[in-house]
Amino acid sequence: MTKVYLDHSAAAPLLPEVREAMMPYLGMDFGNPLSLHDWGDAPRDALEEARVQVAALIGAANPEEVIFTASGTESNNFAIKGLALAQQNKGKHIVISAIEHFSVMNSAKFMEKLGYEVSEVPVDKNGLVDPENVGKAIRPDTVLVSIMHANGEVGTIQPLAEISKITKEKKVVLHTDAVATCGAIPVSVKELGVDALSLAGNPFYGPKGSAALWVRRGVRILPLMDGGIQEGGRRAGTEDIAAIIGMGKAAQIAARDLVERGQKLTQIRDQLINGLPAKIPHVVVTGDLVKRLPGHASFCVEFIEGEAMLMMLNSQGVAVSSGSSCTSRALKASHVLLAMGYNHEIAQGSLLFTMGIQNKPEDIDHVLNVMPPIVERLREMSPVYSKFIKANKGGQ
Amino acid sequence: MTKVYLDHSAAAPLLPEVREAMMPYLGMDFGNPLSLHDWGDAPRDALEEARVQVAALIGAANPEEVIFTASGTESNNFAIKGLALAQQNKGKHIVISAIEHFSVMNSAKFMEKLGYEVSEVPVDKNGLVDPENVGKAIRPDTVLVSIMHANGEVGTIQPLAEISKITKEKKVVLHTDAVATCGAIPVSVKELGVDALSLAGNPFYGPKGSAALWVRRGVRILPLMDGGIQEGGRRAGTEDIAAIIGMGKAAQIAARDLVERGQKLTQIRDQLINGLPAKIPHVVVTGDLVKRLPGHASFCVEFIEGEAMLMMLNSQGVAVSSGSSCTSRALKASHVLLAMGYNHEIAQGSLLFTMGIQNKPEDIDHVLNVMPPIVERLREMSPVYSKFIKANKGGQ
Amino acid sequence: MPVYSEKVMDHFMHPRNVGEIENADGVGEVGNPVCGDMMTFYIKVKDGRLEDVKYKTFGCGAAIAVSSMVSEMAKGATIEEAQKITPESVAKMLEGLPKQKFHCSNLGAQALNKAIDDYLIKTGKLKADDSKCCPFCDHEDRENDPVCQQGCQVNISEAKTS
Amino acid sequence: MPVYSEKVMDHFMHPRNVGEIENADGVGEVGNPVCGDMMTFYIKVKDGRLEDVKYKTFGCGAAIAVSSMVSEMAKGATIEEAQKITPESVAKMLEGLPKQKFHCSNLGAQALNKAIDDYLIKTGKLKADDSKCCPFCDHEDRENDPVCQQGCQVNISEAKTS
Ligand SMILES: Cc1ncc(COP(=O)(O)O)c(C=O)c1O
Ligand SMILES: Cc1ncc(COP(=O)(O)O)c(C=O)c1O
Repeated sequence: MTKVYLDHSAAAPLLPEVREAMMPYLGMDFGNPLSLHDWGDAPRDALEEARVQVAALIGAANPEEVIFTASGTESNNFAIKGLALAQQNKGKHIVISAIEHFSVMNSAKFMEKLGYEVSEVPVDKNGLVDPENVGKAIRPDTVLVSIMHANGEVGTIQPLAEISKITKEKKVVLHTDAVATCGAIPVSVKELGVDALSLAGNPFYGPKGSAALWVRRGVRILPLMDGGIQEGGRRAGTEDIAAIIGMGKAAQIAARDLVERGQKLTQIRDQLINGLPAKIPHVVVTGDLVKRLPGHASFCVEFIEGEAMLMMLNSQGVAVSSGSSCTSRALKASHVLLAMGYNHEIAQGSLLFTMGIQNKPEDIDHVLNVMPPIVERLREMSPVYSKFIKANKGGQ
Repeated sequence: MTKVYLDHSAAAPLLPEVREAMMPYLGMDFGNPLSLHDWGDAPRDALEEARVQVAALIGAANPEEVIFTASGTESNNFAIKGLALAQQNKGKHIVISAIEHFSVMNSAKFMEKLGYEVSEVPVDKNGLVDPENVGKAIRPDTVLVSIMHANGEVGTIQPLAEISKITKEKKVVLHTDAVATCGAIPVSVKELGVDALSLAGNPFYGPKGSAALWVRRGVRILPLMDGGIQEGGRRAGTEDIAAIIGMGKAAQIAARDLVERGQKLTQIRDQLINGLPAKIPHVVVTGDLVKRLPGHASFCVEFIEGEAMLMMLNSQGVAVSSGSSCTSRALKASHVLLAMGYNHEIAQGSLLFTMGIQNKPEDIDHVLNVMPPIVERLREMSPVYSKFIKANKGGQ
Repeated sequence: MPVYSEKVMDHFMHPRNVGEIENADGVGEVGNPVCGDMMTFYIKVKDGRLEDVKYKTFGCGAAIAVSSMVSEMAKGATIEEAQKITPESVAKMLEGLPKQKFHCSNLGAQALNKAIDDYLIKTGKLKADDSKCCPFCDHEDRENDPVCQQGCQVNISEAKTS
Repeated sequence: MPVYSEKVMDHFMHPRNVGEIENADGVGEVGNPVCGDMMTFYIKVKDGRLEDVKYKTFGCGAAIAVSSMVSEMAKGATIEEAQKITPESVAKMLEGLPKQKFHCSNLGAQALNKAIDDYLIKTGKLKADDSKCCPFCDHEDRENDPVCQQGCQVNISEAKTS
């Protein structure tokens, strides 16, 4: 059977070169980079090489500003909690967008337990934050603004450079969750004007368990992981060198291939974004059509539910998500789609295709072939659809 | 040159079987265990299999009580912060021992910033906590006691079963940092009577980046990682399946080989513990001689400094630590040795040999051969030693 | 291991008795898009037996399989037998449901029962009274909780305002 | 990459001029076991030149290499030249020192200077006055800070009570 994996935001395969780079550190070079004897040398060099590679991917001037963590979630928790707590004498107000990843949103909720207040900036129908609204949300006691670079569920890229103009003017620390963008589109901390940025290795074909938080020199942050002196005392715990070197290698390759990858992925993305609504009525594309991640196509298929589509697509060899992989087992409709103004019924029909560098136009052809009968079958079964048909007949 | 690695507490090599078990998850089976399509099946099964294997290693009745994390440090941060915060309405007092790992100690210090109070229970010259002192330290507002199972620096194993009798009687939650013991000696959460237990994969030849916190069912804990619904909502972030499956496999092998490994390691440990002071005057063994980790030999060599010995041993192919690997670059003498009553001068001469399953009696012979001239050379150079010699001559 | 049992997958991929019944003797509708699953059951009664059972379902794989299984269990049964169908017995016949799917998607028995109630009310055998029902999943144990604890777990007060 | 430069390793493994000088013209002792490094420098002065320089050192690899390098740099130098030896110039000659070793272990220049001061005081060329010195590393820039910021970084108040 044709197998088409289109769920790269849930998990991406390792690049063979990345796995190669990791192997010595799962073998002979198992030492601890803090060790003063010979066994510490290779892992210590690897660690610092990876730091340089990751810094280069995000245009960071100083590799020491890169702090390795174990997941995008950890980077976001570290940023929200660590940056807010480091400034607790200055104020206790945090601004985020309404469509942040749960790791930002729930970290902010956690801070509420510690007496902080959180304001959510709304988004428009395309999932875009209006920089003016960020400005309006900032108060004298605001210590942190966190606006994601791109949303993993609808692919919309935020106007961060404009937002950072405002936060700079108001002298508020700006963090961005760039887990969905780093390695997918050019990211430069300088051009974005942010003070802290989260990224993870797997989205650009690095290993799971690899991620980082970049924090501009001079910006104070409290550790999330208290303990030893690893990562300059900012993130304790024995380093997972294999994961880190893998992330470094993947960052290096991503920086090299960024443009080419982007062009290829944008092409097959548009093939799907244009093809699906043309083949199936009552399908809406979610997210912005222009300010959009390459390789990201998201839809709401009306009158039917996402998981049922997902399962039927799976039976045709096609792997996709409904909402983000994190929400697919939660019992609530996507907070992202609701914040964009979709109602519950439409939001239930969410379907997310995320393409990777191994995908080909034929993969999209396959999807465009198998989707229409699936949707038709499920609509035939749907009480919502029959009501719609009856209502429309009545109206004619 | 003979190469003798005796720094397993800093880093241990992966078992080949463990690396084998990890490989599919660095390759074809890269999927996300939360995915509902076929790509989620293998990683989901692997995750739950590993959970069963880790639960079995620590005698936990219910695999769901095992929460995977990314380091021993994370498990300890999670335990201290999460268990204390979950009970903040009950009280804000935490009891730890004076020789906890920095990840426990500094997590407790962090809680002080949130208004908690921390009491440190002292240890005796052998590094042993007196259970009575734990009882005395508990107050009506105590919500958490954390006493490590064994110290990685001096190898002393604490009388946890006796300590848990007291915490049970006083209805206080008891956590133990068992990073140094799990996989090295039999550990049963039931027999220890604890409510939460930290362990890490690398000490028993599993991968770095693998660790877990076991929390008894019914004991409330707040997440350290807020975000998605992984690990039952208790630890968000995409799972590093390769690391987790590696930890599971290593746990399975450790459970199988525990007794045999222990006997072998105890034998070469005692070879060194008896041999070194016999060959070199003014060497003290630190930690308890009986309640001691197998494969763990720690000393203070008087009149000279640890790092210099370490470097000279390295030039003879021997890898060791001075103090824990985490402290070796800090600028302070070991808080563990100071808490045990050693003065700064002696503590500076700390040397730590941690043996692994690949070590042989000949490795110890090599150490016993190369150590005496190294110590002699450094003592000849030492102003402290010449003062001691002069004082002794004067005294005669 | 796949998320769903083979039995669930079979009923999901090949649902039995899908459709509507024109001039049904009883119709029961439960669920709501907030919760993600909606089912409408149609029954035809003859001599105290469910001569025909059909349904339409909006929802996940579990919801579709549950509807199909309930229709199979109910078809041909007496009203008393059909009233004894529970979420538990349906899940058992399906060889288990994932934990988080149990409450939200397992509404088939309730929809069927509502169709039976509809029939019984229409034929004067029962008095209309649904005061204790959750408006989203029509679970009976609501007892004025703001969250439908026993049923669909929707936060009712929140869902109403949004 | 090893923690230490080749030069450091060479001086550490083969330290030059180790020892004591009987009836030295000047002796300078700095450091303390709290900080982990202690050095005693001995000098022999002839015609305004350091005719001989020896030392004993308790400390890490860096401390030993620093002592050795200082002794080489000072031996044969004039007093004025020797007084110009600084932690920075020593580190440079050693092809660099790890960052965290720079302050704590790089006491050689201070010990040498203290030995020179001792000689100068003994010969009446200098008045004894060490009020501004840290008691542990004898750094001059102490200025009554509780922590020896410019020198060994020992927390002086803490160290005194413990
Ligand atoms: C007793 C103890 N606890 C915790 C840790 C920290 O574990 P990790 O380095 O995996 O974060 C160590 C590490 O050596 C340890 O020995
Ligand atoms: C935008 C965004 N932020 C954060 C995360 C969390 O990353 P991780 O799963 O590595 O913890 C994700 C994961 O999909 C994401 O898409």
